[in-house]
Amino acid sequence: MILQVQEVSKRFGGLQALLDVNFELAEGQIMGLIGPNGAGKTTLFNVINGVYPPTEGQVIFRGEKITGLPSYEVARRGLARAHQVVRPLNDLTVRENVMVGACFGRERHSRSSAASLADQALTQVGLIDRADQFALSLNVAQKKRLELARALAARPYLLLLDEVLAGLNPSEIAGMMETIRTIRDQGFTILMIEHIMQAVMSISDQIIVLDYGQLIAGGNPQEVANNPKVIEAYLGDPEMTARLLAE
Amino acid sequence: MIHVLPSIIDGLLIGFVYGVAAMGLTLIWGVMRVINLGHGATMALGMFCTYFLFSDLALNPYLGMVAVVVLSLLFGFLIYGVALQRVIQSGYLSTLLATFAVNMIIIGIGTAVFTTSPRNIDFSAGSITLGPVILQGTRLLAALAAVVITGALYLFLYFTRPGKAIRAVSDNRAAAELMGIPSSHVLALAFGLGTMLAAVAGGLTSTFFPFTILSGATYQLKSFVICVLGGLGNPLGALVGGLFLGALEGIVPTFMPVSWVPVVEFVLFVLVLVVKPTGLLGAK
Amino acid sequence: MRRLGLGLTYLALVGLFLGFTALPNPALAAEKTVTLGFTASQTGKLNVEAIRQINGLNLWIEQVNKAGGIKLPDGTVLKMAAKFYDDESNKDRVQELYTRLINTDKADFLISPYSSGLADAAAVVAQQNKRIMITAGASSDSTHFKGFSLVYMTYTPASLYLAGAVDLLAKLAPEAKKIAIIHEKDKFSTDSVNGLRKYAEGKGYQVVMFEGYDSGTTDFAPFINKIPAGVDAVMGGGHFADTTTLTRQLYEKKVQTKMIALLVAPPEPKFAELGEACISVVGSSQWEPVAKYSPEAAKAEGVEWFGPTVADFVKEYQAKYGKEEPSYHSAGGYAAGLILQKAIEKAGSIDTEKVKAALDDEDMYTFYGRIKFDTTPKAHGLQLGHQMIIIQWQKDKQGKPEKVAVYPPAAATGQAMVCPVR
Amino acid sequence: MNLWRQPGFWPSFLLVFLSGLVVLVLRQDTLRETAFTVLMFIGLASSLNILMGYTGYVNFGHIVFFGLGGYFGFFLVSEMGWPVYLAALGGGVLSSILAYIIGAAVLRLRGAYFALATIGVNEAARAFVSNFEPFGGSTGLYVNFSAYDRYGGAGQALWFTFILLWLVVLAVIVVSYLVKRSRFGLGLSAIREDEDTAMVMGVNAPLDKTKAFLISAFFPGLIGTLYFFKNGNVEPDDAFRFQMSLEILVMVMLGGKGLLLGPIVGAFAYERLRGYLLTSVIFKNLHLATSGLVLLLIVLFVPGGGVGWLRERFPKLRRWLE
Repeated sequence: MILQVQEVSKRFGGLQALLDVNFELAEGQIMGLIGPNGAGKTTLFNVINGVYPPTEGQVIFRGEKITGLPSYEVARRGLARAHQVVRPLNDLTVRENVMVGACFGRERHSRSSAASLADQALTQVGLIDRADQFALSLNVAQKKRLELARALAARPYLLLLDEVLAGLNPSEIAGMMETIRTIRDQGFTILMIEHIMQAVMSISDQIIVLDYGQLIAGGNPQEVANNPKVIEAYLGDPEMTARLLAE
Repeated sequence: MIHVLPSIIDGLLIGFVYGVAAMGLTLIWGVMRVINLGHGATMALGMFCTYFLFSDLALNPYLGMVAVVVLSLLFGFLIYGVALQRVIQSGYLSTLLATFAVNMIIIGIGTAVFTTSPRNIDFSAGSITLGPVILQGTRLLAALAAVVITGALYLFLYFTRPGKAIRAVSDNRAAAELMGIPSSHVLALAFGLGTMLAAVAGGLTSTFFPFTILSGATYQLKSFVICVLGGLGNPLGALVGGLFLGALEGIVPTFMPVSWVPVVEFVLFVLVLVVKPTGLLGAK
Repeated sequence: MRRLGLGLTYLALVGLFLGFTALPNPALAAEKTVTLGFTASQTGKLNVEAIRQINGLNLWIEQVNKAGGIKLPDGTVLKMAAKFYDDESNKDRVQELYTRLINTDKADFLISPYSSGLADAAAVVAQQNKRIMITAGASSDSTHFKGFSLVYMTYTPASLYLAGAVDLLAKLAPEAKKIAIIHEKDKFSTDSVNGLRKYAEGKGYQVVMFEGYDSGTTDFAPFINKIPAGVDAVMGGGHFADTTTLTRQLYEKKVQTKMIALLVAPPEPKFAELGEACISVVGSSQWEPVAKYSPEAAKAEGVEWFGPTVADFVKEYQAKYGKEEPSYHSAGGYAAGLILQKAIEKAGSIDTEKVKAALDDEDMYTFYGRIKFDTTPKAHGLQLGHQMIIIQWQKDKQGKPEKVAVYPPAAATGQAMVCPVR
Repeated sequence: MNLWRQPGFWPSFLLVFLSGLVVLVLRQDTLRETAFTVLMFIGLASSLNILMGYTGYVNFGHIVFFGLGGYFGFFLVSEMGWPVYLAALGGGVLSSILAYIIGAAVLRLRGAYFALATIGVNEAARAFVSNFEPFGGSTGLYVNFSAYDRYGGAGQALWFTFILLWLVVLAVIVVSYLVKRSRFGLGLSAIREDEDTAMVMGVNAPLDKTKAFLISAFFPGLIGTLYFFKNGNVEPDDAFRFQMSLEILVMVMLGGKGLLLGPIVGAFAYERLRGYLLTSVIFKNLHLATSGLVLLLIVLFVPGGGVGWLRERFPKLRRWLE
């Protein structure tokens, strides 16, 4: 198992954001994390990669306890993340943005080797033409790709993707899906939060469902889609689910 | 230890005036996220304004304060329009430097026009003796004026439409804008009010301390300390912080040399910032 | 470059000298302008005192030039010219400007800016560049403990400023024991009160409070509140602005004591504007218009007299600058000029080394008092000859504040009084 | 990295190198004094730039390291009799140690809160030193004039100090450039743009910004020692002048923050402008107001500073104007 999340809870003041979350992720898989808005998905990501420590519970990454480690330590151990709200380093060029990932990620490249790694990652996400532009000048879709490239350049064991498809148009989504598949084929393990059901169902090996901070279901896409609890909490309408799966 | 009491009372009286100055600073911060480095210079202008009204027009300094209020409010709008409006969205460094530039301009012109010879408002309101405590009339009146001004500010902020708008923006700027409060007017008003409070505090100070155009710098630093003690952005906290600082200035000298007071003040300032940036009063 | 410049000046001087001695007509004496460089605080916190000092110096320059300049034995006539900048009472500016005065404006001699801190900063530059500097308006002893050899002091050193006040206290209130000292924390005031403390304790007084305030302080309540009850004298202060405020607040706070003796401000005519608050306040002055120095007295002591009499100085000063009597700052400015004039005349040259030798030798009486310098390497240039006059503000017949010289008895124009009940 | 092949390095280095060289060749005292001030501000502004420009932490108390380091270095010269170059090094090291301690506390704050805290640190330091007797309290320390003798007299000592300052400023330029072009520098840029994201990407922000703070504080300590040694004395009010701290900041903004050339151009322009205003007949009394107006115009209309504006205007020049 590359990632084990054990009985993780997170409380903010009076708000119970996560409660007793347990799951495991095997190497080389794509796992989808779904759930309604405010279910605690991004919070779970934040706990996993050390933005804040869990109130209770453990996170084990590649057999090592990483609970409570600061996020840069987690990143060094081979866990990279692309944010839901894009956060490019505006005053740096696109290439420099990606180099940060390569320099400070798992392999800790020197500046010159990071540059070539960055170009590789940019080629892979199709942004190489813009390498010398300032990140500020990119459009939303390009910024999403930049997020992905930055995470990739860190050469992580595990990628956390937080809604990389949100805000993209259908053709962009198709392109991005393709990119994610190639990434998986290169041996990266992926944990992704996604709202676009069709996409997450088709790409994931495993899916877990979060509702009000609790894990209510887990399994392959088929199982999850047919789980009544999930349907009740999230998908709402069984017919709709059937239609989705059929597509 | 007989001198503790007069010391604390003197400190508290001056603390009210400190508090008014700090309220101006904290109001501006709360609403605009601007640290106004021109605050001290504005205070000095308030001092000069009161001085000239008193010496040239023979206007009682407390009556003169009304003129100071009007003039400084307008002056605040002017500064906002000229120096801040354009950069208000560009982050704190730009606004810091813009207000610092305003500070330089005021001090520069002030030095050229008024020179830096100390001036004195030769106004005495007598003094009251209560046992071991001798209270100077001017300080007592200044403290009283400070209370009145705080009360007026409170009424304004809580019971008038523009006042409520200011509070709304202070609490959450993005949300207030969504709800259609004309933010830019509110910002100008907040800056005007902040400037006014500074000028009034300066005017009150000038009734008992001599001053030059450079005098504001000390009070500006004290205002920073007070704002942080009381919680940045919290006007009531600023008043309490002012009293706290005043009392501190009264108490500390009773057991160590007076010259150590600033060391205590600024160390406390940094500690509060680091340990409890919401201020001594603020929620964690 | 400077060496070269000096060398060229030399050559030129020598050339002129040879040229003119060869000429049959001695009336065509060579005229040379001697540049006096200094900075003055026209702005900044010390401008009141500084401007008076400059007035005194300028009066001297005017008079020397009107009298036809300083004539050297070789027939050269030296005319004085001032070159000055505003130092804004700022030390950085002082150092930058003195370097400029020496190297760019080619000042031959330097006069210090007003106040010990600024003079100290300027002295370093003067010494580094090997120029003679007469300090006026500066009385820190410590400036002269730094190994300078070209810096000469006009004022009585700070450490002796209030010694006379202590002596006066002993005479006025023999039972007095306790002294509270509140002083500005600058160089001059710190030197003064350290000297005062040592002197007072040596005389058996007890210093029950010793506190310093930052320059620019306006609120003295914390200090005044700390004055223990039953103190016999409050002493200290600093410069004009802060000391005036301190005096006012001492009055407003009804501090009861036998004597209030403060630095710098009391001798100032403007001090009278404090009205009731200034009554009985004692100060020490480098000089007062009522001073009794005279050529006869000098002769009695066997010391040479130089320059105008006290009455002439006061008259000329008032003629030039209006009604106000000259203060000791003005007198100090003028005296600095006299010190230099005497030395140049004696040296017969403006060469630094020669003038320095003449200054080391100088011992004279002027309207300003006696002038003599310490020449030991340890405290070179420290003023040894000059003495302070103690003054007190009292009410005249109309009830207006009036300045009276009260000590030493030889200079006194009236009797000292104990601080009245407030 | 081979510095000699970097186009962004040369203009800055040569500018400082040549201006120092010109002064040494001409050997004029007045010119040296002016150059000393300008070089000093270049050094201070460039070192501030490491924290402010590269890392995004706006330090209003940069002068505290100039003051404390300078005080300590001066103490080593005047009380312990150290030679000035060793004492300067001592001042620099002390500054860095203090930066480590102060940084541990205040670097946890961000944005305006950090800026405010640095103001407090400066004032606390000034108040403390003016009460601290080993450093001479409020009247400060001075060197006996004979201290200059070991350098061949005062005149020579001033030249010697100037050369030391020149070397220090050249070192600031080299270090600034190396930091900027290094992996560490890339991490600092990431912190500047978005500290949380930088951390998620693996940048050890707490450590890296502390390192930047240490480096940034080292040079003012050196420069302070040299400056006070040149002056012959040091006093609290000279050492911790808040106004000077702000001026350094203005210089960085004037030239362009985050750029190697920015603070150099900014310091030079600001100093020369002030020098001009102070001696000009018309502006003499209004020099402060005029400087303020210039600053306001820059903030309002050219926020990237002079060099930043050039970079934007002429993209081709970018590789030269780092």
